[in-house]
Amino acid sequence: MLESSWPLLSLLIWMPILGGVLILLLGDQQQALGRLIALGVSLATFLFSLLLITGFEAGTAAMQFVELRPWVEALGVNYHLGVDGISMPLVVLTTFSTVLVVIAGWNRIAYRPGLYMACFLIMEGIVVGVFSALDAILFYVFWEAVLVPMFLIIGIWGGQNRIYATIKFFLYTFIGSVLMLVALIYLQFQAGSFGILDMYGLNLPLSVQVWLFIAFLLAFAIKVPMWPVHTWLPDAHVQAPTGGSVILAAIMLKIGGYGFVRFSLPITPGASLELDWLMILLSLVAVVYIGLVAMMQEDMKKLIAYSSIAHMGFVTLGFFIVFQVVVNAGESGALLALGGGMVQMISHGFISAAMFLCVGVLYDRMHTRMISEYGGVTHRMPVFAGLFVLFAMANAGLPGTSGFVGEFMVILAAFQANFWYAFFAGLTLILGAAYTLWMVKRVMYGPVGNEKVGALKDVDGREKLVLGVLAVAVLWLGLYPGPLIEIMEPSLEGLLQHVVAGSGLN
Amino acid sequence: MIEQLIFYVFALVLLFSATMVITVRNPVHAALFLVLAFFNSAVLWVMAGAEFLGIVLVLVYVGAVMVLFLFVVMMLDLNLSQLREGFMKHFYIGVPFAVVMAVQMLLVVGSGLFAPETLPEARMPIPEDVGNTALLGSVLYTVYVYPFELAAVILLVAIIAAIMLTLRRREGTRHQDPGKQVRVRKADRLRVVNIPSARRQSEQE
Amino acid sequence: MIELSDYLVLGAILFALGMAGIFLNRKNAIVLLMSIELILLAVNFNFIGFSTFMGDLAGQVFVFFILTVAAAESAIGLAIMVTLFRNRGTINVGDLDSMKG
Amino acid sequence: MTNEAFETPNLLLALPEIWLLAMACVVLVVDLFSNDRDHGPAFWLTQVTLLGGIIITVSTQWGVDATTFSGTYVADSLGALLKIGILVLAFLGFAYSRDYMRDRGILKGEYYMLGLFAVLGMMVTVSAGNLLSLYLGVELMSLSLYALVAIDRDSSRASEAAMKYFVLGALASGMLLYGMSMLYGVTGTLDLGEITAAAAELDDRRFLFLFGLVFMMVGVAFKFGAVPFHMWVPDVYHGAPTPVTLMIATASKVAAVGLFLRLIGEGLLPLLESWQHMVVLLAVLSLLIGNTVALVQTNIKRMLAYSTFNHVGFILMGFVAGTPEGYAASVFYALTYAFTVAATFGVVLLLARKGFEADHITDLKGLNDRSPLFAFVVLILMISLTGIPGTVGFYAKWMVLKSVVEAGFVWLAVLAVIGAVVGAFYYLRLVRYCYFDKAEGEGPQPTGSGGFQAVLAANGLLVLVAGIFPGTLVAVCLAAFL
Amino acid sequence: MENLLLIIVLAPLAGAIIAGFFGGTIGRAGAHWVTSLSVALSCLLSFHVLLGLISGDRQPFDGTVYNWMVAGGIQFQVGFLVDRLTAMMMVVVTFVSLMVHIYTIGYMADEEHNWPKDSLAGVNAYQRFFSYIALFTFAMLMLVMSNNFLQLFFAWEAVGLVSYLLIGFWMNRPTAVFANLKAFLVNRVGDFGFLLGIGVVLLFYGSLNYSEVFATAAANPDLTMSIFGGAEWQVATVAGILLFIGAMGKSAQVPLHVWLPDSMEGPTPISALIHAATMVTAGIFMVARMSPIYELSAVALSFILVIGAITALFMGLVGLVQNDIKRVVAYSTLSQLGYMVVALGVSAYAAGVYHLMTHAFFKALLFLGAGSVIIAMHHKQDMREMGGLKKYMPVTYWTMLIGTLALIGFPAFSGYFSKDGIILAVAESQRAGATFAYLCVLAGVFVTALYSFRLLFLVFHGEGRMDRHTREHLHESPLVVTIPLILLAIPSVLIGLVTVMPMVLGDWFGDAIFVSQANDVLAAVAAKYDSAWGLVAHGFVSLPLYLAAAGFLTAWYLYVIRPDLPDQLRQRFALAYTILEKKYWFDELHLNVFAGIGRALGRFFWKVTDVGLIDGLLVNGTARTIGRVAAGLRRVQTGFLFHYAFVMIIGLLVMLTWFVFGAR
Repeated sequence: MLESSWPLLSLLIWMPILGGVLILLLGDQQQALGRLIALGVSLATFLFSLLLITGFEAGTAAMQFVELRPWVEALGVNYHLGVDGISMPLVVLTTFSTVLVVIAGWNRIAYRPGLYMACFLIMEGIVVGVFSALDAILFYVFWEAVLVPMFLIIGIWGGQNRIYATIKFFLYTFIGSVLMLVALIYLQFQAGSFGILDMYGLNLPLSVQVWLFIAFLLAFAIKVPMWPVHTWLPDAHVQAPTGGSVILAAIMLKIGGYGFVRFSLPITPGASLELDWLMILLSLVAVVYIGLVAMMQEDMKKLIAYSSIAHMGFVTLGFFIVFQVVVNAGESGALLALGGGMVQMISHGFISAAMFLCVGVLYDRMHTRMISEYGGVTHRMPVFAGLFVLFAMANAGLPGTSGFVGEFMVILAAFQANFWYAFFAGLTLILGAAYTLWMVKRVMYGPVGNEKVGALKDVDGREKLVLGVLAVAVLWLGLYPGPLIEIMEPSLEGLLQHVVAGSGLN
Repeated sequence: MIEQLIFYVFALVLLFSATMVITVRNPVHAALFLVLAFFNSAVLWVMAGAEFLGIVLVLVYVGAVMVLFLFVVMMLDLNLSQLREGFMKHFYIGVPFAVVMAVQMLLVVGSGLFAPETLPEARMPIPEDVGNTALLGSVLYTVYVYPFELAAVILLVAIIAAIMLTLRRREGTRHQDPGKQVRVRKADRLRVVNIPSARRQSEQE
Repeated sequence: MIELSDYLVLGAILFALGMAGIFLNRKNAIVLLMSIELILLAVNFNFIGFSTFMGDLAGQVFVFFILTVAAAESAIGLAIMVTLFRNRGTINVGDLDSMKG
Repeated sequence: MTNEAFETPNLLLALPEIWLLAMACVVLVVDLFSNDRDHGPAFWLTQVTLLGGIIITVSTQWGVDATTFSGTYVADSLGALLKIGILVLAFLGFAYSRDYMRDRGILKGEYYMLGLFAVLGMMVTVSAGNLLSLYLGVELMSLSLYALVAIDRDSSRASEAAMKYFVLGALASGMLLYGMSMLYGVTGTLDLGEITAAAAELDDRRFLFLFGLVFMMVGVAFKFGAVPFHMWVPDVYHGAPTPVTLMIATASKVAAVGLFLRLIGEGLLPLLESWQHMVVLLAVLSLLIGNTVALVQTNIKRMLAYSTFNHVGFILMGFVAGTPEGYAASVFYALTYAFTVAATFGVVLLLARKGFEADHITDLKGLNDRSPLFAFVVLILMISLTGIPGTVGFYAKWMVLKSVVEAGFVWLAVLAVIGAVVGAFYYLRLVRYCYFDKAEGEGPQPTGSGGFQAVLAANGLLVLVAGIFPGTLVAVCLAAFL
Repeated sequence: MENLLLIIVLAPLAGAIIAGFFGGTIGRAGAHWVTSLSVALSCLLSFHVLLGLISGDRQPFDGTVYNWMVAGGIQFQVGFLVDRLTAMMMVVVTFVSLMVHIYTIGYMADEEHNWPKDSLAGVNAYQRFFSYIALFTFAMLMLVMSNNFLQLFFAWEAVGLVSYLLIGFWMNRPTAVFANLKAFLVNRVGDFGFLLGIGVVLLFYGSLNYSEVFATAAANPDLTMSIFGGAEWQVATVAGILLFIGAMGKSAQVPLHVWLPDSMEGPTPISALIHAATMVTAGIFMVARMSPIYELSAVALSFILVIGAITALFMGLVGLVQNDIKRVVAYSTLSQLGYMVVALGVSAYAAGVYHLMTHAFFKALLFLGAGSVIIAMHHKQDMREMGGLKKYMPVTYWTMLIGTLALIGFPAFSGYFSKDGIILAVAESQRAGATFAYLCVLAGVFVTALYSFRLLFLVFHGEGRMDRHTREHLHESPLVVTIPLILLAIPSVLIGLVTVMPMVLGDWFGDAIFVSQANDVLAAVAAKYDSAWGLVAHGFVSLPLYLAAAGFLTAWYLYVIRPDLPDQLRQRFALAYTILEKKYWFDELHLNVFAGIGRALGRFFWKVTDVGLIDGLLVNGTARTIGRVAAGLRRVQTGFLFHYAFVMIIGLLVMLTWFVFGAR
């Protein structure tokens, strides 16, 4: 493990949290100052997180920027941080998204903007904590703590039905994670330590592994979310304010996916092998079933929310076909699957964020998300329409955009597991295009739908900036994914070897 | 043998009066049955060698506590006619439980498991030659001085609580405050007022 | 010869009677207090029985304290009953249901 | 004579109780001669007594393991820890209550005296080395509390609550006593240390012992408010004046932990197998009933009453393992829970004013607009009670779960965490009203003196601070058992 | 070579970017100049490359220019494979594109009228259009120049994207935005198969690079895989059919052809460039490029053959009843694409590709001619309102006549060589389905002549049926429109004569196209004819010419001599007419059956499964149940003291019974 000379990860965690607290202390009187602090802190955090990339030593699976000091000594809990190629990009994605959310919410939030910004900053710190915690309890602390700011964000700034949505969101995710807590405690009991890496070394009997796997599965599957525990997501997304939706889709869902690679696969490889059929099945259901459901949505946010579920299906599919791929085609194909899943997570972070921001732009102007209330928006907002179509295309997985890379990798890898996996996963080509572009057609194209649409104003500089940055990100990842994969691959390789060895496949 | 007979007689009366306590309609009667129960108990305790406790039971319980009970019953002026209605209705549901309860307890305590030879050895043996009262007195101020003090505190609490709950200083009722009376000064009571001539005043009116 | 179990059986029956008094009584709260006295009396029988048959003094000491506490308890119980009566004009147990659910 | 072995008691060891008793008498006298309508001297003396009690306890009993008064009094770290908790909680209770009591015309000297005596009773309980002192401590505590519940003499609800509390409490102590008598009969001693030794050797008499144990368990469970011996809790919480509810909900729970540990947890540890399943049963029932019924409550005090069962379930779960870690978890849980709940009642007291209890959950509506600080405090308290990390409530739950899992009761842990999820629903409802809803009209404003508000805010924020740095408290709790 | 190729590719991209992002700054002229010049540059360099390859100065190039990523040990790259096949495609693409660029300047001159008054999307639409077609040129070049499947797929989708954008260019028209969505989705169905095909290739041949794949495929011709349980399929068959499904989408083969007629909603230059000359032929090109794989599988080729034959005949028939001038041409395109596919199906890849090339010229010509007519008719497209335009628009008429002759395969015109080559090759083929295909392509010749001349006669001959206003403003189109027509007419006539021998009957393509010995029908044809003129001579004695003549005569009779007859025929053959008018109900099949099932499933999953079952029953149901239980349990708390005591005692009893007596 590579120790860091100074606590960069701690900085990334605590700087935004303290910034958020500072804004809270300022109160409602100092709104302008609060916003500036929020921007400054989030920007600084993002810039510092770039040091992760520059300082990252590619080509090793080891944890980097490690910090280790005792925390609750009496119980053997350590403040243990570190990132590898799997978590580092997610950390950067988090800091990146937060900057965008802060800018996107700049003057859009009328009610208590300070609290709003503070919630996001605190959440940023917590999420970075989730991705960089190497102690199971520390991980769990961050994992659960995420719920609180999100709960407030949806509940305070959400739509009409926000209370139902936010409580549903909270309870849904909470029920999954409490079982994980029991699993973690059990693991600690077995491993004698809360170190996640120490838990990798356990060789538990299969029946125990299956139970642990199910406990983890519930936690992660709800976060991802996988069918059939996905129903919180559309509600939460629809009710959440734009920033909330962005963070929810761009980051929160990733926590679930991350959990699978950090916990389920390496700690319970045997059970993963045993139950991979289930995971694959659920993933494919997500792609096909959810894709069909998405197509029929009348609410733009709901549509995008469902499409998020469908896209996250590729993540889980990529993670859990590895066993069959290894059997059929060796480890290189499995790396393609894992890498595809990871790339899909990053890419989805960009695309869903962009899509939700786009809907937010429209909602800010029209105060409705119903597709039927729109039509011909492009005539009034051509720049916006261009960006929207770009993101829609990315959402539909068009090559050259980031949406394509992960899906392509996973589908190719799925082939090596089973023709039919690839077949059903490939249906996303049709379904993804159908639900996204049908919406584009109804919202953007055609004659101007009504007078309200006729009075629309095109995106202003702030919105242009946010969407433009995301457009660059989407295209950058679509055209130049090589470096990202280079960063991830050694860690994934290490993971894969561990998982394959642990599952008793070889 | 005689001893046993006496025991059973008193025990039966005790049980009878206890039953009556919980079944009679009139609370005054209930209290009186309770007094009877205490008397019988006292006899049984004396028979068991706990003379002091037996006497205390009579003196303290019957003499003080039960009188208090009766006092309250009388004071509260209860309407007897409404009592005991619907007793039988619940009786059939409640009694079986009580019986099962009693049977289970009897199965344990009456099973002979408590044969004298199985009893543990006394840690604080009762010598034959010292009176019961003296014995208790000697331990109360030595070994059990701490509980004894606590019992005193409990009684203090009972006093405070009872007074606090029942003593009423109603608004508007007059009572003397000796402290005030003592502290009073001339200036508090006597005010010299310069009154103009009464006659002129009356003329004005 | 009087056996230990005689005392214990007596105690058990008294105890059961006391408890029955509490949950069978639907009308008069003062009988509840008397039932409690019965329960404590039952316990006292146990202690005295054990004390006598073990030849151990501690049981008797315990009874002494139980008597003390019971007296204090009665005082407070009756005081509460008086306040209750003052507030409601009744000590009917069946009327004590202003808080439920 | 039997007093040959008698040694002069080491009064210094029992100094906390002696201090408290002496000061209670001082308060009694001072209040008698004071003309202050607000009973200021009594209040300040009481708080000084409690704070002094903390200092004395720490300095005389932490790290000590000794008995005095012929073994009827035990001075050890566990007792010290629980006593400190009780004293702190009582301090908070008195600190939060002045305005409330004054508004209702029940700010009397007796309130402080009875409160102090109740605290004394709790302290005696947790320091008891003998069945007798244990019983007397419990009774001292209970009798004081019965009276305190009825302190609002003109409130019909309060006297009803007191009546219920009293009758059921007396029934429970009757059962406790019956159990103790059986224990005495089986072991032949009242000394808890000797009982432990004797319990290790029980073989054929185990059955009798079990018989007594059930009765004792009922008595103890009643003090906890564990299901099915919980029926008094909602009504008493609801009917009693809120400061008294606070006292019952917090300090007395800590005392109950002491009662359990002294009597069963430590006293009967050799018979762990016999009582383990009883505790499991109580815990399971408490979790189930508490979490479900709390869902449909609309009165904050009643809701907290039902939610107490949930937490009692957790505390009991810590006992299940019978290990020092498990006990430490329970103690930690009880202390942190009580600390959190104290602040919750504090918020209710803060919002209450003359003729208005502020104990309906909708009274919290829009609190965030009126007082962001206290809305935030409510948020922290609720997520702590829910068991979300970042607050101290999480570590409490986690430690308990850890001990339960290690004892092999994984299913119990799963049940408990699912209960926690249900619990989240009703706790979050309060957060929801604070943050997501707008008040109808003005809504109750935070009232109360600056000192009250400061202590309350500190109380709430400490829940968060302890949630981020729980190490010391955890270590202290563990140290109390080692 | 590499830099040269990069310039060819990137020049249009640069033009597209400049015109697209800075359109407002550089203005309309700037936009069409920069894009046209960039495409012209590409075109010139493409010619240079082609000539270099022909002359032997250059060797075929196969190399990587950019490493997209390496994942799981698999190289994902961008690279170029430029051999004669590619070079020919590059020339066709860039040449037609250049013509279209020039033509567009005239066609779109007054395109503001197509936008609603205050539409901001209409601002700079002209520049955007140029940006799009330049971007298309880039994408199409990437497609034909690719040396690997990844880039092929990239470009494949990219041309689809541009097609989508251009069909919906007039986004205020509901029909246009319907058509572009339809086009994209139908293409996506094809792409789905295509992607699966790539997956099969990667799995079994271990690479995405053409040369490596072909080498592996050739080395392991008999690899099999199982899809449905036990049955073993030849990998080449599976891969071939899957890839061809992609081609079916892009090249609009039955049943994935439905988007192409609708795509005529786009501006006419687009119809010429994308939906006639280049993009739709990508499928043909792809199959030809993959010939080493297809040659391994007779099954796949038969499949292709049958699909192509059906498309060739039946789509032509639909063309007979269309009244929209562009739609007639569009159905003609479908039919001709069918011919190309038939050629592929009989392993006459060279003939297919050759027809692709000639078709690109004459069909672009026809479309642009139709566009010219449309300009003159003030954007009216219904042929029933035209007639007698010959005298007003001579250049358009004559060039369109040339195009029509080429299309029907009049001897010595370019179309004659390519189409006749295909018919001859089919006649030679022994492949399963070849007989059926032969009948189809023969019948197709008659149909082609019929609808082609129907169009010509309806539009240019006879009485003018337009309104007065239109008639008064009729005039020939400007030079920017007619020059491309003329420039396209030249190759439409001549290119066949010049190139047929080497390209179809010779070995001009060399290694670019692989035909196994047994399948080489073109070699059999070549054995019979030794020169282009020999072929022409043969034409006069063979069936197709007479069929075409019959078609011409029929059209002449029906639309010039007896214009009243078609209506009578229509009534007499109502059933047949309805079938053709409804286009065999393919649209209904797609819209109502496939899309309908999808929508119904989606709604079912949403409303019933998600909202009803999961949310209603499980999630909220659990909450409701707990709530009910709570309400029930709450009633236990009666408020009565004796009940409380009773519960306690029951608790005590239970514990006694369980733990004391139960434990005994």
